[in-house]
Amino acid sequence: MSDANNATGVSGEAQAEADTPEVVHSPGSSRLQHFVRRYRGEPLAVASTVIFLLLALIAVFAPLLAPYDPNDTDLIAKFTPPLTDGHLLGTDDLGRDAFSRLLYGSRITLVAPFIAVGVGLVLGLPAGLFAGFRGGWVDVVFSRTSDAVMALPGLILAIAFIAARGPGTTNAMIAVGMGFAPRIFRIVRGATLTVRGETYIEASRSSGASTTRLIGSHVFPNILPPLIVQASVLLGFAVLTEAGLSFLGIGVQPPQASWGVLLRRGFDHLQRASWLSWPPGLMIMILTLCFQFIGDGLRDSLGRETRRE
Amino acid sequence: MRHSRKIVSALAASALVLAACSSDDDSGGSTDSVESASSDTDAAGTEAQPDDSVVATDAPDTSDAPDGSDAPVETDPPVPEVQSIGVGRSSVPVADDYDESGTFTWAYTVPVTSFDPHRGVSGFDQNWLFPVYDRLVYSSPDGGLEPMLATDWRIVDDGLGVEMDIREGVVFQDGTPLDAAAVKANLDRARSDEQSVLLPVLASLADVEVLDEFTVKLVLTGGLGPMLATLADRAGMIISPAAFDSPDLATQPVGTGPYMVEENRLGDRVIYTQFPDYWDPEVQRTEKIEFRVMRDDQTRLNALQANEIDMALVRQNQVGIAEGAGMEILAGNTPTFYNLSFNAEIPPFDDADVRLALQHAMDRALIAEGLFDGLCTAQIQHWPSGSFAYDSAFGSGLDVWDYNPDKAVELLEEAGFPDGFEFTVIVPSITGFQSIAEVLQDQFSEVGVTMNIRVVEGAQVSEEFLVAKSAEASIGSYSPSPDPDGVMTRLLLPDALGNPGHLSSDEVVALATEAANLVDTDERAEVYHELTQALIDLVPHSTPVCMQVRTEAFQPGVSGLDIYASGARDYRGVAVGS
Amino acid sequence: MLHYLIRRLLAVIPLLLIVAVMAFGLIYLVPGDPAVAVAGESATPERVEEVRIELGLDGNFIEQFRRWASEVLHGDLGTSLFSDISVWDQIEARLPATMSLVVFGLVMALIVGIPLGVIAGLRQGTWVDRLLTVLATAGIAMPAFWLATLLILFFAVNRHLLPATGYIPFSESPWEWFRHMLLPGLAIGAASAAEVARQTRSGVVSVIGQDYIRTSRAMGLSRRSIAAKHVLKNAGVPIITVVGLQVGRIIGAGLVVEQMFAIPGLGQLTIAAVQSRDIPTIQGVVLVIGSIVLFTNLLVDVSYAYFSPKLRSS
Amino acid sequence: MSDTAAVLQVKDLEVSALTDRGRVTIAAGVNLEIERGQTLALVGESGSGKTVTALAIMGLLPEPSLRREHGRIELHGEALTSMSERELSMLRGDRLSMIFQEPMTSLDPAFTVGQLIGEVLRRHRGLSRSAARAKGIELLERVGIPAASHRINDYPYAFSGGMRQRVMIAMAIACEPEVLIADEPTTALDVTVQAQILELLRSLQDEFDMAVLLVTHDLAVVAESSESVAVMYAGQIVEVASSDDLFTRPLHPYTAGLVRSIPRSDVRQRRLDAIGGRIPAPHEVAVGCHFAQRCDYATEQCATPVEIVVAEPGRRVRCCNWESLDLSESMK
Repeated sequence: MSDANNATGVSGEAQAEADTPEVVHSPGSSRLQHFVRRYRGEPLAVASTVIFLLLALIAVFAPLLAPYDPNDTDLIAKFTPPLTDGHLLGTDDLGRDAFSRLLYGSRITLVAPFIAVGVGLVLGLPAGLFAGFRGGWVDVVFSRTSDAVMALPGLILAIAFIAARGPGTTNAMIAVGMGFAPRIFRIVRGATLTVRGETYIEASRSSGASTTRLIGSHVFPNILPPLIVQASVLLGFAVLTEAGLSFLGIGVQPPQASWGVLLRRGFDHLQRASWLSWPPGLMIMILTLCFQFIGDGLRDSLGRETRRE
Repeated sequence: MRHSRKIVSALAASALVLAACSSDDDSGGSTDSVESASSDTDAAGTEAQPDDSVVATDAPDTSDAPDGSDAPVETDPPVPEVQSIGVGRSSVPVADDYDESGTFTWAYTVPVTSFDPHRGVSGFDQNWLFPVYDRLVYSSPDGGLEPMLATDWRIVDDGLGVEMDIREGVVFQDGTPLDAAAVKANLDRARSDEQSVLLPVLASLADVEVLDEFTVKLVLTGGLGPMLATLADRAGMIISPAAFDSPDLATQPVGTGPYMVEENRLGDRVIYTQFPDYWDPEVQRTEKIEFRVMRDDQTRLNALQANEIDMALVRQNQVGIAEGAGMEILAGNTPTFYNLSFNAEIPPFDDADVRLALQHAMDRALIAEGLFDGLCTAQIQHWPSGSFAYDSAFGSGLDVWDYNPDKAVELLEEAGFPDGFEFTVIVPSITGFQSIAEVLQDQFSEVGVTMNIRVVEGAQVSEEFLVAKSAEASIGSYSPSPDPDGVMTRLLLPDALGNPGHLSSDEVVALATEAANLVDTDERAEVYHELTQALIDLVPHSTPVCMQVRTEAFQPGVSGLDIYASGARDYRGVAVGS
Repeated sequence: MLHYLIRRLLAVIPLLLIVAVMAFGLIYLVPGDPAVAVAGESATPERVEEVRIELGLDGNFIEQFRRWASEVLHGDLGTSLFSDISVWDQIEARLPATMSLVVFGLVMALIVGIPLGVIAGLRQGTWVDRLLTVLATAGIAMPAFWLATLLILFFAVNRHLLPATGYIPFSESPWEWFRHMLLPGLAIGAASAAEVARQTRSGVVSVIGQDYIRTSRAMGLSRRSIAAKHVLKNAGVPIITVVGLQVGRIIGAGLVVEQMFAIPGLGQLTIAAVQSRDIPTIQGVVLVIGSIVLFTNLLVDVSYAYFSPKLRSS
Repeated sequence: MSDTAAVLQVKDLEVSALTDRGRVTIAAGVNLEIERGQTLALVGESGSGKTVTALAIMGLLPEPSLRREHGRIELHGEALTSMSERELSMLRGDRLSMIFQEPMTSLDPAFTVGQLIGEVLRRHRGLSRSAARAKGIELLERVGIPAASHRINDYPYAFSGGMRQRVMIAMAIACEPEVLIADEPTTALDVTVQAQILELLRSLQDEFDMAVLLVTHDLAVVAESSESVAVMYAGQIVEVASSDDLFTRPLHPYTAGLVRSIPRSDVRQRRLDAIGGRIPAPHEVAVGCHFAQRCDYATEQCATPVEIVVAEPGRRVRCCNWESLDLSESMK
């Protein structure tokens, strides 16, 4: 599923880099308060952050919160409807408590996207800095490779990788991460180019500042805002991709169960126990929406302060 | 990467050496590893038997090459009646007011990989091939072998030869006549062409002689029984020699069957239309037949409910819904069963008490009833109740190996495992098998045995459990031929491919050999009943959890249907309502 | 203009080359030595070498790739491991279905996404804008296969209004083709329409703030003509960019939706291939899909010239 | 105020702005009149409210950030302020036109110059495509663009700043408007081009007997091309006078300060005088005279609100002590 929704052009110079970050100069600390003040002004983003933290807590404390052992099968009591016999969300096709499985499922569904974005960062960030700073043929090679990788939809890339390496969450998420790398690469490269063009870089470089110090003190703070925005949007897409792979049965493999797997199992028995698919489906949407709104909130509060006359 | 045919079959074979226990299925999102009937490994002439594994219900059929031991010499073996299951019917006689110009639309889970019976690597191709190719011998629904292209056959040279009379006046779909020479050409191609996947199946066929225009003689090196059954399947399909070398034989078959391929849309559907000059017009009850590919279970159910298709395989949990939507159910026993197998060389499975303990820790009845809604018959005998080898006095055996966790714990203590032990089972990545694994995991934990589940895709199961022999245990399903000897030679005998630990007992081997060599069914039945008892004493490395039941749902107007004991999905003579 | 076209065309070639290298490289991702995996564990060393040559894995990576690439250029994508039918024939048979989905998805994105995006952009900050933005975000967040199921249950199974499964080629019956494509197109198109709406909105918002829009109003042009001509044409670049991106997204989503509607597209072929680890077919699919997306990107690049004349001459 | 000759009248205009401190008045009590064929310069430093006034006249205030609180704007007695947006849009570009400061961004890059001009002509004069094109060429020639018949098919990026300003002027005068508002038309141009543009405006004004409101912060521009001047400071008009009187006999201290700060070639001067302090932000504006805190002649009385009074026929000033001040000698 091709993904990020910023208007980065597709390829070539003509792209409308709508989100090329404007250089922010104000000193660190006050910028943080400034960011917090503006972020608090974004209702949707704040609500999403709260929900996300709640889900993270649920994932961590799932064993305590889950009323039943998620793997306890009870074939006689299978397909019990919600709110009966002490099963808040009923039981699945093997008689396991759907609510407990939903709580445990949150663990993979919350971790998987971070693996994907982590891989994306590990690949995209250094490459972006290197290409941005070094320029020349390095930039051309890296940029063209990133354009080529972006030509392949995320799910196709994941499937090709799984075909070779075999199914499983980690393989799936590594592949999805590889699909994210180009998007991260473009942001980092864009920011690095902008910063490199700034005069004060020339000044500090001439005064003997080492490249790493340059990157650390000047480049990094400036690529952080767009990077965080992009990362949160990509987290949303990773959740959907994981659900897609689980639907196809090649993502998370049992006995592990993610919300995607629960949604798939819900489908298999849709007409007999339709309530099974709603909770995981809704949770996937809510989590994806959280990441989207957090992304929007971050973009508005971190982004360039447009001065209106 | 130029692939020569040889490589294709080699790759297919090695990557997918599917002995008994591997599985393939086709349910949506499941592994769809496709077996090949050829195997390079020259283990005692065994061949990779396409397995009829199932996702919680009946999967595509089996009988790629039912190579059971030598079928009884007489031409008309006793008729093992197929027990009714209490759900739907096992056969639907032809209605008298069917629509002669109608189209029968059927949805299946896997596309056809090739219309060349000799080279198609998928064990499911025969369902697509049945309408186009007649076979020398016809395997009737009740498992008997009846004439088809071979009108009659006689055993000669005391069991090392078969003379067959070829039906006269039969014409191929390209107009060329069928004669003994064409039959010889086919059998020679099937057993000599390097890319043929039927080589091992026809290993015991030494030569084919044309006695006269419509008589051939098959010279064998042994195994007469299995040969006749083999000629009832892909090995017996006769292709028009003129089409042997045509490049599009894989997509445009030329056989003698009742229907011709009018259109083959890759991965979507095949549309067959009546072959006007067919020799048995009585079975051509529809103008056209359309086989469509629908991988996902839910999609097939949707198509049935939106009456876009006449018939399709349904899973156990869909039977109720299909009936609720006005569909009728065709259901019947099959020789296929779910099984939990161990490598008896890897401790602690070398200890009979441990194996017996696990038998008592397994609640077969709950699994059959709870997981499969009764559409799976819990039993411990390896042959279906319809088979003559089934000892009805012994019955399901659930009393012998009853669900008794306390006894299991006792046995474990005796065997030196007071607080149980831990092992890992490999399971194909198909929802049905994972459900069984998860239930067994729960049941074994009651007796202190921790079973870890490792999910791999289909081909990997046989690769690790049977070839590499690295896995301690595996869960899958096994579908032998209707003849009981098939189970022995390929699963239970020491050198069987499906027996990585070579677990057996002299008594079992002796009884199995004796039964294989006998001819009269009643006599063989006696020996198999003794063999069942011998197996109980042995506590074999692989025992059934329950015997699968095939369930298909069809629109009320459809008739002329049968459940084939061989597991084949042959819609010969199907009719649709107006 | 021609110069710009040629430059854009030449820019695609290296990309195609990289996609081809990635597709070819897949075989090396197979754990262990691919030749051994093919020849089988128990195969003799000679056997393994024989297989290595057959699979074209002898010699160094460059030679292998050159040989594979030359075969590809002659239209030979190799043969699927599990059927006698060549990979290209398999892919060619499935292209019409996938392309139909892409067409339907794009049309949805255009006729639903763009108007909603323009309206939200023009009425920025109003409740209309907020409603449409949340709707669009929800559209992106909803898994396509869930929407597909609800559509099937509602329209096909319970009401027989539209077919629940199947694909009818356009050549056979345009009307049936349309009826069969409607539900899957809707299921796949929703997310694309949402994506396009979001992007169009931000494009319109940024254009409306421009000085030349104020000049147009000062010259007394009507609101409608300003929106239709000046705003849309200048917002064209970001809009056409995101529309172009939808092709990849739709083919990706097709993997799941095709299975639910039993549509014989590239998605079905890919799933079958991944489950039987049929690497040649996967390589072929990756190459074809990559080329389709790159070709679409080229079209988008070229269309930039229409939207920004400055580009045309550069 | 005789309104017989007046083409455009602004009566008691007040405009407010939405800031993070809520709604704040950024211009109040603005009264202006422009007569046919005359140029009124509206002078003030940036932030004085002059551009806001111009936008208010055109009805182009971007809601909700800027809003006209009250006041009447009349074109030949017709009240623009009571017209619907549709009616106003029929009028803009036809009888009342405006040109802007930034030529580089004020022309739509995606359309040819011919299309841009053609659009105005087709909208207000219903000309056919070919007629509009012919008139377009004529207009381009009129505003001094060479090889007009070829350049009409060029896109804005192909024109220099000065040329683009000429195109904008061509669009504005296409329908021979009665009033032309020019918001700092030359600020973004270099000096030589500035003079040409001002000369062009002057000649167009004579040709169509147009009333021109010239918004600028540059007194040099005022001296050259306007008959009368209105000086704005912190949202208020502080002095209105003929341009000659303004430079010779400014009545308001702020005006005097402005005039003194013009570098004069004809007089040897020591150091340029600058007015101390800075312009108050809208919410910091005093109740009384807004200039009091920076005025050298401020008295207590200046703390009370001061109205603009007619000092002489055609001259107004908003300073309570204007009579007692003699600012002329400081002009020497």
